[in-house]
Amino acid sequence: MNINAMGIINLADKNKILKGLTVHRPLAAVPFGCRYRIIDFVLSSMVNSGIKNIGIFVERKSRSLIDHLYSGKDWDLDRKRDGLFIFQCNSSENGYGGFFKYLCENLDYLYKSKQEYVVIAEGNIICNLNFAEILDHHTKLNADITVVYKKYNSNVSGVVITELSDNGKVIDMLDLERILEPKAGRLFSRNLDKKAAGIYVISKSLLIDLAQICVAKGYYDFVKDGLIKNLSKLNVYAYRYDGYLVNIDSIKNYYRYNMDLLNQDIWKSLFFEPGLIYTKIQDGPPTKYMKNSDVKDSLIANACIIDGVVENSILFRRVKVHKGALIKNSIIMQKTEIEQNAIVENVILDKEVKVTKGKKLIGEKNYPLVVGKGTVI
Amino acid sequence: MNINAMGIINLADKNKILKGLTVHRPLAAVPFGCRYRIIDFVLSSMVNSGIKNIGIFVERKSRSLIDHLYSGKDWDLDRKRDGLFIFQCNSSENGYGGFFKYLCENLDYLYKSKQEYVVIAEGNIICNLNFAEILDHHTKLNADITVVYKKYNSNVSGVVITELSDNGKVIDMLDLERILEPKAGRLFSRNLDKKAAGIYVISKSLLIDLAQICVAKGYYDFVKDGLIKNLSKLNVYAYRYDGYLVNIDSIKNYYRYNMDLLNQDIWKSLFFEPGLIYTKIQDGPPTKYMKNSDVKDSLIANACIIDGVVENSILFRRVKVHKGALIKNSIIMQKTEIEQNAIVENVILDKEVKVTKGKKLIGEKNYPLVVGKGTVI
Amino acid sequence: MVKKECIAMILAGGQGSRLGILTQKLAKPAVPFGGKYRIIDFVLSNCQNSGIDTVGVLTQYQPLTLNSYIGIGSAWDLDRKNGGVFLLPPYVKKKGGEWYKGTANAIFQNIEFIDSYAPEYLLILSGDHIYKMDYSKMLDFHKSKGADVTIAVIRVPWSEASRFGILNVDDEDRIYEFEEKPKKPKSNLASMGIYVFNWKLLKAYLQEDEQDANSSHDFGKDINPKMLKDNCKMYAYQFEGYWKDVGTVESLWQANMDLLEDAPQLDLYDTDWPIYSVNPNQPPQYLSPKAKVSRSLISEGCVVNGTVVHSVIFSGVYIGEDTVIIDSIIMPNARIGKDVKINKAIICEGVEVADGCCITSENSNIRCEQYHVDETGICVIGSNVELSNALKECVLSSREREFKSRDFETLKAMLLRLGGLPT
Amino acid sequence: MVKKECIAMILAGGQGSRLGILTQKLAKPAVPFGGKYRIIDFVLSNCQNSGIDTVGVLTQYQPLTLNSYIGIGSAWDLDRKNGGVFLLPPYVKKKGGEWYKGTANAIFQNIEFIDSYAPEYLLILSGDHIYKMDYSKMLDFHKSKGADVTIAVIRVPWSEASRFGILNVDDEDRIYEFEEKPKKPKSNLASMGIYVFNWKLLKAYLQEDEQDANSSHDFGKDINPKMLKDNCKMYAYQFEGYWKDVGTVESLWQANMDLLEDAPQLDLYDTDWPIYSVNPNQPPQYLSPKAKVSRSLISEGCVVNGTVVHSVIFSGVYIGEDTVIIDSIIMPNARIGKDVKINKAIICEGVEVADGCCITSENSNIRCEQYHVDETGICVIGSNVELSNALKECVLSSREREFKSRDFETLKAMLLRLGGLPT
Repeated sequence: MNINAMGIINLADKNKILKGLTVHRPLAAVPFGCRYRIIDFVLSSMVNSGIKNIGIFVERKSRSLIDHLYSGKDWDLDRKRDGLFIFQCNSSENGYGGFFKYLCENLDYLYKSKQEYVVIAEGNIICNLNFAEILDHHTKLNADITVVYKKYNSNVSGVVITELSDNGKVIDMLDLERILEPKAGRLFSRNLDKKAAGIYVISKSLLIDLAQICVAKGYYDFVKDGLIKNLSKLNVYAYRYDGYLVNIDSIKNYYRYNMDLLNQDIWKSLFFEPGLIYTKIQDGPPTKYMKNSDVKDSLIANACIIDGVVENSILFRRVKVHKGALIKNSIIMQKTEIEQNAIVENVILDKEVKVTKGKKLIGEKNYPLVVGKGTVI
Repeated sequence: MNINAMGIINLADKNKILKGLTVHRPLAAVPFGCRYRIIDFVLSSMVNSGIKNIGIFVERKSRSLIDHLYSGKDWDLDRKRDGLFIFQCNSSENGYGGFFKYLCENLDYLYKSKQEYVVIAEGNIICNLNFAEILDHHTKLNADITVVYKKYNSNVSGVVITELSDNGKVIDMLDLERILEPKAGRLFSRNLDKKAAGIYVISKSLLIDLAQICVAKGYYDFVKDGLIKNLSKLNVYAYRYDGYLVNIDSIKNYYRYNMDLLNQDIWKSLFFEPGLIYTKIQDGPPTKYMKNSDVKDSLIANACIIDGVVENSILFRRVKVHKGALIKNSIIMQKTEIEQNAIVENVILDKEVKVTKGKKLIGEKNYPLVVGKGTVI
Repeated sequence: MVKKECIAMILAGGQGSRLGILTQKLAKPAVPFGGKYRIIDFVLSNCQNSGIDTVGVLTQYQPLTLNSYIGIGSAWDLDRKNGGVFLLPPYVKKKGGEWYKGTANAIFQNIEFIDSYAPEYLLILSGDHIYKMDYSKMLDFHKSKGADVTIAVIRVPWSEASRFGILNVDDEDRIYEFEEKPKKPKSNLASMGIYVFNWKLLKAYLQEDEQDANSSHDFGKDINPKMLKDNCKMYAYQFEGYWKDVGTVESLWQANMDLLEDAPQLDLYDTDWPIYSVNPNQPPQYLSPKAKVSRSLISEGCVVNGTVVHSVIFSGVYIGEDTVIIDSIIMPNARIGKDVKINKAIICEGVEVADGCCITSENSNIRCEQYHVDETGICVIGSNVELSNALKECVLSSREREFKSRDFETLKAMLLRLGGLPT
Repeated sequence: MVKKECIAMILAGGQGSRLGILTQKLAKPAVPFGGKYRIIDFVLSNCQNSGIDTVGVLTQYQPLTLNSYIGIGSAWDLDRKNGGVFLLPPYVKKKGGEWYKGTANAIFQNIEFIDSYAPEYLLILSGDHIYKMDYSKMLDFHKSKGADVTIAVIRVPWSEASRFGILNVDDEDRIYEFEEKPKKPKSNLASMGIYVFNWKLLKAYLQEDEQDANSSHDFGKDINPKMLKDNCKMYAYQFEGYWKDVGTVESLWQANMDLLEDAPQLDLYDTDWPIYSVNPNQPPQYLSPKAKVSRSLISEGCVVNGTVVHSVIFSGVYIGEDTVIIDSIIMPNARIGKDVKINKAIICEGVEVADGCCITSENSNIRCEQYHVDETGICVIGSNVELSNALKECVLSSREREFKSRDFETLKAMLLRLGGLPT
């Protein structure tokens, strides 16, 4: 179970904003799926793949993330050798910053790590995959960089592979996000269906080279500056992953991917195969279903007390649903309380929200209502 | 062993600079006494006094401090309730910052803590004392704030109590550091022999009040703004402590207080009474004394290999002293190596320094030579 | 080691034979309880919440699960630098090994361990009671009375008093008489099996008792009566609140059912006195579009496709479609197939019940080592059994066939009686 | 549980009676070694460094120190979520309890534990050997040979071969004969008591052996010979490096002294194969202006005012002025007064030696239960004794008085012979 790679989770380049949910926390620390935070999925995947040395590079607002990860114990990463390392980075005073800069500021860490390869993952990925297979693929092909991608049935946004040779070599890639709306023009008539998953394998020595050269030129971004600009010079190979893997970059898809978990097949493959997803351990009793509870098609965390009706929803820990209350198509985070006869539908309620007696909150499925932490309605 | 106080270690206001030693680390994380860092002494004192909830407020450069403290496990502070909390604070963009500001940014922490009193300590104190006794003194006198001080035989610098009523009430205090050299004038003919130790007891509610009022007025310093300016309005009492207690604020006294440990009485009282001093656990074999070793009047950590002469010195972990080498009146930090026939005298060598064969480094006792981390001479 | 004022010793070595197949491979304190816990969680959490940080656990019978469950006590925040949890099995000394012969002998064999903390007081606890109790208050009582021994007692209904060990006390709560299951009880103060002893005194009695060939080396039968005879100052400390000795299948079942009340006496949701336990790493529970659940506790990792009424479901349980579970306890990782009926049963860890099985108390023709019906009609199915289709035949008695053939209306009426489904 | 390819079982239950008073209150694997360690640190560190993360420790004799020392294995980084260290004392089952009758029986009684990890291979280790070994290489060898059993062997000097269990092998390293302490050894490959078994096969043999009333239930005496007879594929894996069975006072003393070489075979300072141990919390060691130390290991918390030559001093030891310690081992927290002479002795934990005592092998008139001189002249003083002034009288034999009266020059000459002081 030892593999010759360390993991780096890069929370610097793509700190996407999810409206109210990211005011107090980095995206990677946003709660997801009843009892997890987004970062748990990539972190657990790495641990289950045998990666024992993981560095996390994060910019500001990192307190809730650090509280969550603590000593790494819950991921079995509290180790005497290797383990979990969190690097809190700041852009320089004149605003320059980015992954490569932070890497160069912490080269010590890379040099001291004994593993030969680095698996780089972004912090917005929901998946449960075996990085060891990707590493095998990388070393067998003798690749400089391996890019993991997913094939879709239609065009997608984000970073896409636009040209792939028959033997799987990446000839060209584009970052479609850099083009503003409307996304029209000849470019968009091409095949833009191979979306980069935000997971890369590279040798440690090449990573250091790229980082130093880029920083010396004033560039900081791994994908744009390190990868895309060097496609012609390097052997970059693609690895196609067909399992469940999504990237969260908007409230809309955050809502949708949470709801995906209500599909029993996705629930099973995401939480059990190939390994378990770990998260910060929290004590709490089982969930209590009272006399009037009627819960259907929902995922419920422990320590809830439910005496109302819940349908097609995601309830985090210690949610209270009183008699006569109705929750439908919603995501209800920790310690939120829905009082008697209150109704919420198509909403995302952050932690410790209270919807008082008889109140109604109704959003749209494709535009769920978001209510910030601690709000009383 | 439960006491009704939480601890706060304030590393924000007095981040004194010790030349090369504080380039990479806050003062509290500077190595001290063979195997400790400065903060270990106050932290262990708090733990041994029964304080189970400790918050540390630190500004920037905190990585080595966080690595050192980790989960608090080595101080028995990895707890489900209470435990160790580290707050990394930044001054605002226009440079305003300070303890009260950071406190106000984290009032949540104070509110959630169940203890009624707060023991505030600065991060540059070397001591082993029982805070429970000071808390008793505080509550018995029904004081608003208790100031711990030491009585000296002559005038001192720093914050001093200048007027004390017969019943121990503090009438006036001055911060002598705000006066530049030369420290002359009528003021200095007064009795300036009662130096504040940097330890204060205050009720949590008063601390919150003071912090909020000060911040709302644009003041941030606990001693200057919260304490000294309010002496007439508050019941401030003094607590005289006669045990070993020193404040490190210069290279000169850093050197001197290290050498103090060679006094067996100080060694005993500082490391054993009333409790043990904890530090981050590091694995390592015993120290090996080789055939030619001649070590006298020195404190030696584990995992050293010594084949040379060591006198009146402090050796940290994994120091190597080769045959024919001479170390005298010096502080040698972790993993430093003194090669054959090299001579060092009156120096402070930071971590991982190498003094190569036959080289000589000689400082003055009252002006010890400081060599930065990783230097090869 | 650092001296401690009071340390606790938990008696967790008993076989718990009255729990039958529930304790076949498991010490009684390790039996799952309340949808998420094991029985010993309650006494360990009480220690932590009472500020007692040094705890010895005396194990003897099938300790493997208990050992790996307790570990160094992290789950209860008892992994402390000075003190913590210590597992104390019997061991071989210079003169050979000896199993624990009785509760008092178990403590006797660990005198050295206790002495290493030089405690003033020793708290003796049972590993198989369900309750929340602040031992620090009992200790305060002990000190304020200047007692040699304090025994915790609880008032039981007069009608039941003759089933307990009864203590007769004077106006000052001083004990003047013990009566074991008296026919005509003089008081209704029953001993809870929780003792505070002055350690030095107890040690002397233990050493004396060890020499006595006629002694059964038991606190209740030997040590305490001897002390009373010697006129030691023995006091009764009255506890108020929920307390249950879950030594029988019926009491274990009942204590689980007690949690399903609207406002149970034992509140698991009170964050001021949390009951800690080792947290399994399981995804959230999933209730499918066909699930119906009411008056139940359900834990993480469960998948519910059927109907669950007035039951306690532990983590990782799968419940198939059209299955109905009533008045039952389903322990971790059991897998209940489709169209199964379970009524008033305890299904142990990892049992697999095939589609269509029917498990109720009325089955008398079952021939299976791992199946047992107690006198109150609770069915117990032992751990890691597969109730396959073959077995299912024998599980179905004639009455059950009848039950199975009842139409949906009958079932609905039955469910409504039990608290009603919101249909 | 997660399936493991290979798990290790450490035999740590033996009394170690040849260590006499050293193991009076302590299992042999818990005996202090090398200035900072306990013997079991080596095998546990080897497991960690070899990537074996699931380890059972079979305890039976005086396990308290061992239990609290090992805890959940944090010190060796073996506190893992899947796997880790498990303490396995004998216990009471449904049919009653049984102590471990032999090495094979100890494994037999834990078949269930082992099966819960469904390992392909089982590694059997001793808890009382001092060595560094990469078990993963032995496992690779086992797999590459397609062996049923692999036994680790070490070449011993021919002259000593008749003191060991000798394995005779063919050109392919396949074992064709065992000889226990042969008078005329055919080879000098001695068994190290380290075995890799294919678990399924071993299990069958253990179950068979358990039925055999004539068996002593021992790997070396019963299981392995039986397997050889049955023509199992048994191979010898040759280990090169330092290895010492510290089963006697003399070998324990010698293994400590071996560490004092300029370049010892067993390098404790190699950070690629660290030997982990529980770190005591002690301040740095203090050498006073009068201290003279050479060719010695000294640990944290010591205060040295006297002369220490060619000795191993554990943590927390105090050594008074004018005291001379030569060729000795002083275990944790011993307190050696002023003007004491100690030569070729092992002083156990917490012993207090009063001023002026003299401890050497030449004392024959000592009457003290806690004092013992072995056949090679090593004095051992048992734990927590106070060698008071009264005792000191009896410690001083006539020859010792002589030694004591020798003038400084004689002493200096003696010290110089032993490696020289830099005076």
